[in-house]
Amino acid sequence: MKRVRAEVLSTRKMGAYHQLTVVAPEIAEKARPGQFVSIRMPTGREFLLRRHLAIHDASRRGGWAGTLEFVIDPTGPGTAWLASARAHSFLDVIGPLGKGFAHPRRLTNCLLVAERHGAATLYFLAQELVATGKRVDMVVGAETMEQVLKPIEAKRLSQTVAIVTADGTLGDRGAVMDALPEAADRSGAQVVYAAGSARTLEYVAAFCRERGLPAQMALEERMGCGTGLCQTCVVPIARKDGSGYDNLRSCVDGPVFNPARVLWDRWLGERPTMLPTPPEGLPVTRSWPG
Amino acid sequence: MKRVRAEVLSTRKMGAYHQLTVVAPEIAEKARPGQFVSIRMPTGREFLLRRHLAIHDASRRGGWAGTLEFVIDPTGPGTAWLASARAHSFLDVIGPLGKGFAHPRRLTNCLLVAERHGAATLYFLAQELVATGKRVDMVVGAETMEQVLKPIEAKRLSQTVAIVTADGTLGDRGAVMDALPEAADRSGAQVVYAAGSARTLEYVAAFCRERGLPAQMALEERMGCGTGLCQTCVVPIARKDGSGYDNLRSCVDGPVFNPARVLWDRWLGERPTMLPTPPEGLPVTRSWPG
Amino acid sequence: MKRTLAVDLGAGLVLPTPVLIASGCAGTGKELSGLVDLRKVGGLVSRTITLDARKGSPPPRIAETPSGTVWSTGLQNPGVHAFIDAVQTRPEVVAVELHLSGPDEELRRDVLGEHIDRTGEIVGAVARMSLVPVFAKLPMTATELPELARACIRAGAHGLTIGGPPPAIGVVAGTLRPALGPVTGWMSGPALKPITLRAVFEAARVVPEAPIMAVGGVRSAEDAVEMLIAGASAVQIGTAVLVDPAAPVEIARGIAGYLKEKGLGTPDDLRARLRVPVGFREPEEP
Amino acid sequence: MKRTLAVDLGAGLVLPTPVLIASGCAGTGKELSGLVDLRKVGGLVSRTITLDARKGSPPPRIAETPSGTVWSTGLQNPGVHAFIDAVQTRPEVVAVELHLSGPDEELRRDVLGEHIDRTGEIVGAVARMSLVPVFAKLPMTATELPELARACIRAGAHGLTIGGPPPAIGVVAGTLRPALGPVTGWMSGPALKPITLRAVFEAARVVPEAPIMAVGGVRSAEDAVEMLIAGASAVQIGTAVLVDPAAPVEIARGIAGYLKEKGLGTPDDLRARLRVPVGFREPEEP
Ligand SMILES: Cc1cc2nc3c(=O)[nH]c(=O)nc-3n(C[C@H](O)[C@H](O)[C@H](O)COP(=O)(O)OP(=O)(O)OC[C@H]3O[C@@H](n4cnc5c(N)ncnc54)[C@H](O)[C@@H]3O)c2cc1C
Ligand SMILES: Cc1cc2nc3c(=O)[nH]c(=O)nc-3n(C[C@H](O)[C@H](O)[C@H](O)COP(=O)(O)OP(=O)(O)OC[C@H]3O[C@@H](n4cnc5c(N)ncnc54)[C@H](O)[C@@H]3O)c2cc1C
Ligand SMILES: Cc1cc2nc3c(=O)[nH]c(=O)nc-3n(C[C@H](O)[C@H](O)[C@H](O)COP(=O)(O)O)c2cc1C
Ligand SMILES: Cc1cc2nc3c(=O)[nH]c(=O)nc-3n(C[C@H](O)[C@H](O)[C@H](O)COP(=O)(O)O)c2cc1C
Ligand code: FES
Ligand code: FES
Repeated sequence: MKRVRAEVLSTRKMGAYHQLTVVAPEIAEKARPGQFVSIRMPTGREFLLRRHLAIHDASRRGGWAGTLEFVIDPTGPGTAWLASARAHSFLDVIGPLGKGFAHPRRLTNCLLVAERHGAATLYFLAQELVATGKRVDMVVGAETMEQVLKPIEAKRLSQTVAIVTADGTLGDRGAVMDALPEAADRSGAQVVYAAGSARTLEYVAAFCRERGLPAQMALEERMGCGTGLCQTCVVPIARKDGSGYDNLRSCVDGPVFNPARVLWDRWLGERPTMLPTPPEGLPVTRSWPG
Repeated sequence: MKRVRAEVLSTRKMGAYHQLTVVAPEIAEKARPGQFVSIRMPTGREFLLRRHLAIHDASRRGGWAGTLEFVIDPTGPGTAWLASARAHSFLDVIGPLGKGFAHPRRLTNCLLVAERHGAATLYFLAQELVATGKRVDMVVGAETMEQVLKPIEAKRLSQTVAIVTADGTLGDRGAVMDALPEAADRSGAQVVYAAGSARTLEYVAAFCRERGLPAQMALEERMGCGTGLCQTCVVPIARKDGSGYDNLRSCVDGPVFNPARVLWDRWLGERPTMLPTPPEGLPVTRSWPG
Repeated sequence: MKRTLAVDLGAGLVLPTPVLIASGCAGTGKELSGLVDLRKVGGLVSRTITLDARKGSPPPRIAETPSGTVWSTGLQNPGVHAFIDAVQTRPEVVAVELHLSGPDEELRRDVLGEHIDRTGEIVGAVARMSLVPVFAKLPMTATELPELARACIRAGAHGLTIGGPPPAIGVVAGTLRPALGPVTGWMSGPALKPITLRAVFEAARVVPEAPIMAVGGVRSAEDAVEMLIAGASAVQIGTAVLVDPAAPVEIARGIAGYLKEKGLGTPDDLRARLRVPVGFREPEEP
Repeated sequence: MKRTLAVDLGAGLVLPTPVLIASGCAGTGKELSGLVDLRKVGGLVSRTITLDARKGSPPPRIAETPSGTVWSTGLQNPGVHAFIDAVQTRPEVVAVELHLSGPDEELRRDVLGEHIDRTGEIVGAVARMSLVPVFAKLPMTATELPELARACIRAGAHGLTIGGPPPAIGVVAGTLRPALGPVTGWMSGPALKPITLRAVFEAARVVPEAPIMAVGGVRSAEDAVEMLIAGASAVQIGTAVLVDPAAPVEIARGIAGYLKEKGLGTPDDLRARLRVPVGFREPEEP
């Protein structure tokens, strides 16, 4: 883990996302798929916590050597600010952070299930898997066409790709889950890697459990520091010996976890209200907000 | 008083200051020397109160009709932000605010005493005085040459100008007070107008009292709103009937006051500490900080 | 479904919108008239009025802090007689708000409204005399807020204003001086929001029938909605009005938009709807 | 003049700089070692340790607020035995900080440290046993802070940490849910500074001999200097470390710069030097 003053090479709009490229050789050198970085926000603003982004690519060789790529989904003030970072400005970046994806040597058929910006981390993984001779297939899902990250890249990296959008503007109409069974069959998946919304990951986890497929998932939990100091980013993880669970720091012990050990109900807390029944018409969200 | 969405025409560096020009015909039309405007700061920042700037010029005719000019002394985050406002961006401006300078019809020889950015409001006044056939003389003071606002403009507007800088880089070395007696004599001053730091104004007020010169001074007190809502901008002003004083809102009843009625001691509060004597070497400031 | 922004606070008190201007931030009412359509504002709370006129604190009276301000006006006001003369010509005095978050000058205590005995005594005395509903403005950081809330309602307060801002000071490093003339003051502004929300939430749980006005850190429609969800019936805005005089109207409009989006009829449909998890306030198994 | 950043807090407690890392914000100490030179940090306060291990709060545990955060870790910690095993190998445990700003689980009170009887009892019990100086971390918004401060020192506390953050919540308008898993939490970050300053100022006036550590909203050298001027002997920083792990060292460097500029020798030269006006706390003539 290094802390660097990284120069912004470029930001460019890419559908609903922005791609951010920074120069950070010390981090790029060590970065592994599934890992992330922590970026400081500008001073003098109302928002102050660092923001965390999965590493989408790390170039160690060639013309772009020493650069890191990120995919930004501008959903709030922090990501909006990052999306508009100017070339040649500098960012305070700490990374690489967390544990990346593990890939068991003997399993060769890998199914990657990406939702929205979750694709950022999985395309990086796909590159590594392909380079080590694995078969990669993908399911890529989003609300709309604009939110499907680089569909051509997905096709380049994998044997087959199933694209699904909620509004049907690209690929089949539907959600990731709808495409999953067929994709798993078609690809002869032996292991599943997934990244996306917590709710989708919970479904994918249930699917893997049912099929007895080993899996690895990159989770996103609210983080106070990203570097293990504050214990705010915990996810409840079952102990290996079955004696209960621990609230593990996802920034240090994750963000990639084995979904079979995640206590999904405890983590996502779908617990009804104890106050009077919510008035009609109110949206029911399944995952905790924040 | 109007609230307008004013387009920034330009900002340009001018010595230590920045000159800001905005398009605000509704305000420019009514603006009088001594009045000010209130400008909203951008959202999402840590600083949130509006900032207040004296009106430096208001063009009602000609090519620049409908524009307002301000002089910004970038001493903190708010003024720094204003100084870097980009052309064609928009500012939320309320104005013109407060009471401007009064000028008794029968007095003709006016001495204007400006310190630092206080010159902004006095040059506007000088134009008006000259246009109504008064004689204008000036004392302009600052720390350094860069802080002397538009010395050529000062010369153009007045019969004589005494420029003083603390470091002697322009005009005589010294402070405004040093040049005042001679300037008053030379110009045959019948009335004094002043704007500058509270400390200097207190000295000028004492000088005027001593010489029996009527005077008007533009004060700057911390303001919560600028529009009369919050009562935070008060200055203690003696009642006319001698029965005591009132804390008057400088945004509504000022910012221009008759210095003979300002309770300077009460306003500036040079009261020693009741805690142990400050350690040696600590600076002693005469005016209240903030 | 009929959609309205009006809120019925009981005892005949119906406000056109749930967004009022907080005490001390509306001038005399006149100053705002050129800047905002006052008919679209839920109500104005006057500055605190004392028996005799007060000159208030020496300047400076305000300083900025991170996303907030510290201030002290020292209750500058013209006294109750001059005030009554001014309002008598306006029939729309619909409620009284009792400012209990300042010092208790008689008993020489820092904050009057943090002491249950005194608070109950004063609220009772006013409530017995008042012809209009009385709201008790309690300090948001009071240790025993639930007990205070109960005591006020028992003593006859119709509702609560939650709450008075926390005491605060500013220090100027460069000069080693206080930022405020009177040294001590109060904090206001967006920074307060999470503290206000918690106080409103706690108070609404102990006196669920009483209308609560939330004040402290509300600046946007989203903030206002959060206050309603936490348990408020209406919100007051202070600092936000100083920064943007049109804020009360824009916030009300934003609440309307939110209600529409959620398919709700009135602000009251949001009140105290915070979805707390089952088991909340019961200890977790170890 | 000899210039040093070291501060002598009495009872043999000399810290290399007056800038410590606050409880709960330094991990186990190890995480920071790659990010900051720990020898240049005034000290680390461990997270709060309870008798038995605790799992802490359900996530989410943190949310942003204007210039601050609300958070709740629910005192997740490995329990005192595991903790002692870990620290026994490190000889540098120089003081104990008693966290009195959380709930009193025995008496079922929201905040233990707001009740004088309990606070004195607990501080006394620990102080009698402790081989190192004890600091009592009192809630910064406690109603009776002066009395609490006195009670702690009388009971044997060597110094005070002022103070524990105010209780706070977050509400997510879009989903009507609490922002934090446990619903209620605490506020921290820059937004707190004016509240902390006032609490430090008040406490330092009643127990001027006792060393006070200021915590809450310190992020820059200027903030730290303000705390010293208000009455602190040292500062702790929490949120600022999460945002910038090098902050404690940079703040210490900034304090040194300030001392140099002002021609002062040590941070102690600033302590409680706030220049309050003559007549402060005496009523003004009407
Ligand atoms: C390990 C990890 C990897 C991530 N990778 C990416 C990525 O590659 N691309 C991308 O666009 N986003 C990624 N995210 C999510 C991203 O960090 C959040 O969207 C972002 O922090 C939101 O900040 P904001 O100010 O825009 O939004 P706001 O919603 O205003 O943020 C408010 C607070 O909530 C936190 N927050 C909001 N959403 C999330 C979230 N989903 N996860 C964690 N914290 C959140 C913020 O950090 C901030 O503290 C990742 C998160 C984590 C934890
Ligand atoms: C009627 C009036 C007219 C003014 N005219 C001009 C002008 O023409 N040009 C110019 O450069 N400045 C002018 N000022 C001062 C200007 O408003 C302040 O310098 C500015 O607000 C400082 O903001 P900041 O964020 O840069 O500094 P900071 O010092 O960080 O400001 C912190 C807070 O203190 C207030 N403050 C700081 N200095 C002053 C001050 N001198 N007077 C009042 N409030 C202050 C700020 O408004 C803010 O609320 C005027 C002030 C008033 C009241
Ligand atoms: C300048 C100013 C003056 C105030 N005067 C009073 C007052 O006279 N009485 C009172 O109860 N509250 C007064 N308040 C407190 C506000 O009513 C409100 O409780 C506080 O500002 C927090 O709300 P905000 O964050 O929306 O500003 C005043 C606040 C400000 C900023
Ligand atoms: C994530 C987190 C965990 C904390 N854990 C503890 C704790 O275990 N014990 C404690 O006394 N304070 C704890 N605190 C409070 C801090 O020590 C400090 O009092 C507070 O954050 C205010 O300081 P700041 O504004 O510098 O963050 C914690 C704070 C944070 C942000
Ligand atoms: S985010 Fe702070 S410990 Fe993980
Ligand atoms: S600044 Fe608010 S009344 Fe003058």
